Amino acid sequence: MNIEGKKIIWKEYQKEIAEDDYFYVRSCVRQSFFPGSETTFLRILRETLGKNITEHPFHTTCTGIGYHSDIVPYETTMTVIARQFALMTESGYHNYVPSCITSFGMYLEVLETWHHFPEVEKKVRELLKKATGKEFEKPDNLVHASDIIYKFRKEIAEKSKFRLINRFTGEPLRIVEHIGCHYAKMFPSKGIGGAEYPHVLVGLIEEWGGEVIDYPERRHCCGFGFRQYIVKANRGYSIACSQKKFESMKPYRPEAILTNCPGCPFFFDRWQYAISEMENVTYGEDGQGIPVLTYEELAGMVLGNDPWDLGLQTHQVPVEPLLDKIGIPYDPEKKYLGKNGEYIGKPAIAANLKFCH
Amino acid sequence: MGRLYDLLNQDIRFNEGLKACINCGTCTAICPAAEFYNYDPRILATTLQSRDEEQIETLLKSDFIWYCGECMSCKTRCPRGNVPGTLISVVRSLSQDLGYFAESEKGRQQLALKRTIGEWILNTGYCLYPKEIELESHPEQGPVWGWITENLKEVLGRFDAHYNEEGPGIFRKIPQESLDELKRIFDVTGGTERFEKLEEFSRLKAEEMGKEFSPGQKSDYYLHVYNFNNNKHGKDEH
Amino acid sequence: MTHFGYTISSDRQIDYDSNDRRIARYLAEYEPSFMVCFACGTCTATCSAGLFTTFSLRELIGNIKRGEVRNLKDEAEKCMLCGKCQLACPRGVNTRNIILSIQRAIESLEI
Amino acid sequence: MMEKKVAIIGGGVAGLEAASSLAAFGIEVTLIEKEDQLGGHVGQWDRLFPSRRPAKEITGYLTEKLSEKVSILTSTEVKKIERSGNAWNILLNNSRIIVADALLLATGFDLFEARKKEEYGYGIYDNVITSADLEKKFALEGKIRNAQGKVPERVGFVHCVGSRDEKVGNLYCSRVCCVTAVKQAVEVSEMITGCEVFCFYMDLRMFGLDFEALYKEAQEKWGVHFIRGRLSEAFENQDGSVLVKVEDTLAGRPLKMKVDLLVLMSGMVISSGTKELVDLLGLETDENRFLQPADRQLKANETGIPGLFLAGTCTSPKSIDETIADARAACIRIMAYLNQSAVSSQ
Repeated sequence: MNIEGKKIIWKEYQKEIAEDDYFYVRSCVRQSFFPGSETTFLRILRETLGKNITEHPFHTTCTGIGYHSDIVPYETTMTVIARQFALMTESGYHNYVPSCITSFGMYLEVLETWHHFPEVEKKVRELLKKATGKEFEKPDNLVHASDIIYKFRKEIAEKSKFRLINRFTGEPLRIVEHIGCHYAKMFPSKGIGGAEYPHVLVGLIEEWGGEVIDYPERRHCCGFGFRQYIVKANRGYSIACSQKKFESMKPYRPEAILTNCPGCPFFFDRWQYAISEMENVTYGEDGQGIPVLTYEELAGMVLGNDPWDLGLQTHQVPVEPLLDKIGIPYDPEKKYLGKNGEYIGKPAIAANLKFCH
Repeated sequence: MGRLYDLLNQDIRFNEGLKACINCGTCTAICPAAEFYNYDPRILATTLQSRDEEQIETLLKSDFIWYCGECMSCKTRCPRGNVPGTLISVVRSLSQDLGYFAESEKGRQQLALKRTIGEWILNTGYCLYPKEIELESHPEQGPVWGWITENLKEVLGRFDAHYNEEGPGIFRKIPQESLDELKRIFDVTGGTERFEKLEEFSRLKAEEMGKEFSPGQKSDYYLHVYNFNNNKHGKDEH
Repeated sequence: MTHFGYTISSDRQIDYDSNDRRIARYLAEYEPSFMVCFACGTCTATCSAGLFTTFSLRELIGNIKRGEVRNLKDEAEKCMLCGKCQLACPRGVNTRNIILSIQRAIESLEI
Repeated sequence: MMEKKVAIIGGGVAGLEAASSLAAFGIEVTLIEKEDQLGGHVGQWDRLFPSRRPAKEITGYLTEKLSEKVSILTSTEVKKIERSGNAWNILLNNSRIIVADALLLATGFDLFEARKKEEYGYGIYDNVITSADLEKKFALEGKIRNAQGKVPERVGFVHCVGSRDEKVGNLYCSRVCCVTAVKQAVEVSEMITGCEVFCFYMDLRMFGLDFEALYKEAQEKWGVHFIRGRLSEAFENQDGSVLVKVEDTLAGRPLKMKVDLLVLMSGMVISSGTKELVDLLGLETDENRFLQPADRQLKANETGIPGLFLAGTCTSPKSIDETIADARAACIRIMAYLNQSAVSSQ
């Protein structure tokens, strides 16, 4: 593989990312399954990078999962999105940063629709006014939260306490990255690195000392498929997609999977468990699975945040083996503590996927 | 030009999604749904392109239109700028408006989506709500998730969450005024109407199938559409 | 073990790396006109057996080339060897000998 | 008629043919070529479809026909062109000025930059090459090895790379790639016994008289496989082989396979030299960025500018025989123009 060829493409797909003053919008899936990640993101921006980022308590879901399950009409979603923009406008912000990739794709799609059909934008403004009395301006800058970490990857590297290097061998950690489909597949020019060779996570891994592994099914969807996971009868599709990716990356012996979409890491984490239960197959070393990380978690790790503040205890696939390799200290006694530091009990042990207590 | 085709054409996304398909199969080659289901986005495009009312009606009543996962991988590749993934959204909308969704196994699942995602949106302001993701309906969530949901307030509390409380933060309680706004948006944009249609056509289908139908996630009909799979959607029955 | 209520779907890709393409190679050797079929469908359009069965020589040849040979024997037996397709074929494919060779291939390759 | 002068920009097949044809009419011709040798793309090619004759036969014949009436300027670029009265003043990079009564653009095509089809990984995956790269292997190495030095056991040819593709802004068919793929498929089969060769096509455009016979030979004699479906993506495997994904549209199912070498049939696009002249002369181009003649049927070699003519693939993709015919047609229009202006100036 010739990295120079990729570099040419990476140069062609760069985009403007605002410097400061961000309006942050949360992800339903991220909050549910990796709650520590969003907290980490805000902490890094505010404390490590000294940026101003705000969140409006009245903001809601963008309805993206409902839209892509087709129970929510496009006009409804467009108007809910208009309401989110109105909250940004009211707060005096112009740089909109969704935490969710489905949302990011929705916003791009809606803005594109309004660009091509100004009469639709006009109608949505009327509908929003009618329903809520609100008015809005469109964002000057709309990027995904991972784009911001990408933009400041060098600053994070400068302040980092750990490199993505196996301290026992001195070798860079082998990491595969997975980009949420709606990050760039719909609008390649809106993704850093484009749709085919996105650079948004590759840039983080390389800057922080790791080695990126490219494998044949890299571009394949994780299998969420909205209705294909949410309805139990369809989950055979969803798990099969992730399994296809695990089988494809297996020969490369990846030591971690890095993701930028809220849903994908959750599926990679849980489906490894489900496959181990169904077929007694585990990926990764010693039956411990391949740890799955969000970009916020990885940033927090290299910055030396306490792993339990990052929320690594909410993963089904244990992350401790990876922490050990990098040399990140952690206190196993503190893994299962509640918010006030009291012990709240441990999860049960899975049958085949090894776990660290 | 026939009736159903006209209705599809009223959706602004229809013309954006379907220019002129040349049947090259670029979409199908990388479509995850085509990999695991008897699905073919190329056939979707050519069927719609045919403008054949009978074929389109059959399509709207079939399992076929419910296989797509809307990952939009097809959009990146099409040499003609078509978007089968968006066309799916257009045909699914019409299938729901006309009640045709209730004629297929996969289509009937729309009720389950409305009763979960749809109601969570309006009741909580979130598409997902962790206390609703139970291990019984989501066994793949595994023991760690079991531990999280048993200790939700404690676990979320470690990450500065304001679970079910006012102010910003993870799973903060979204104020009633905001939920009211959301509901009014649904009312004026057709969202509420879509939900009502999903309920009504599902109720009629439940009657026809002789299955008990009531609100929530426990009725026979709900559990049937949520769990049932005739296993005739993929390779073995091809 | 946890009861999940669903199983992992199998993929339906045509996999040239694992499919059994021995019959295709056999036919290419013993009835080379097998290779010049360009899938126009003239044979299927004129096929007598196709009128009352699902038989399609075009599809059969395609599937053999792909190495998708499940039910091949049953499929080939639907052909009545009437030979109309051979008259119609614009590329001079020896269709009757293809059918006969398929049966020989199944026997000699012990498929 | 006084001795007339014609300048031709581009020393490929069209420029060479036009130069000798005009010289045969007694015209004094200046042939300007930016490369250090004549022959254009054909000069770089090994053998030609459909007969597989050596490309050198064509360039050799065309070059030999050039008489002393043709002055050849290789490694020469055009800097500026001015119309003064009925004459063209052409300023070259060596500061020389050529004065001509008529100017013929025969600036040819460029191969589509295959890396722009990012999903195929040209320039990234070691075993993804173009048809031009393969032709170089034929000409220079006389054998086929992949990047790992392995004799390929399976080779794939991808039709329509950069052609018939709105994603890259090219709506047209490049005409010659289908038959070139079949020719190269035959050659690979000939060179490597037992190598499986696959062509991935949407439809095979075998328009030439002998093309269909070559296609049949490829199937019957060489066992080349044809799969109907446009390649969607390629990916590199750990061993350097390439995993391709395509729909077999005759089966209606996705297909995958591993190939040791993947050959992209790059189409034709407007050449960079032509683009420069578009700017210098303010020429019109069509929606596919080729030069727009005054009328594609009736005035295919003429422009809206008196004394300015077009020939060859700068106006649209063409095969060699079409290019030669087009160059001759352009000469007739040039001669008619020169005669007419000679009459009117008397």
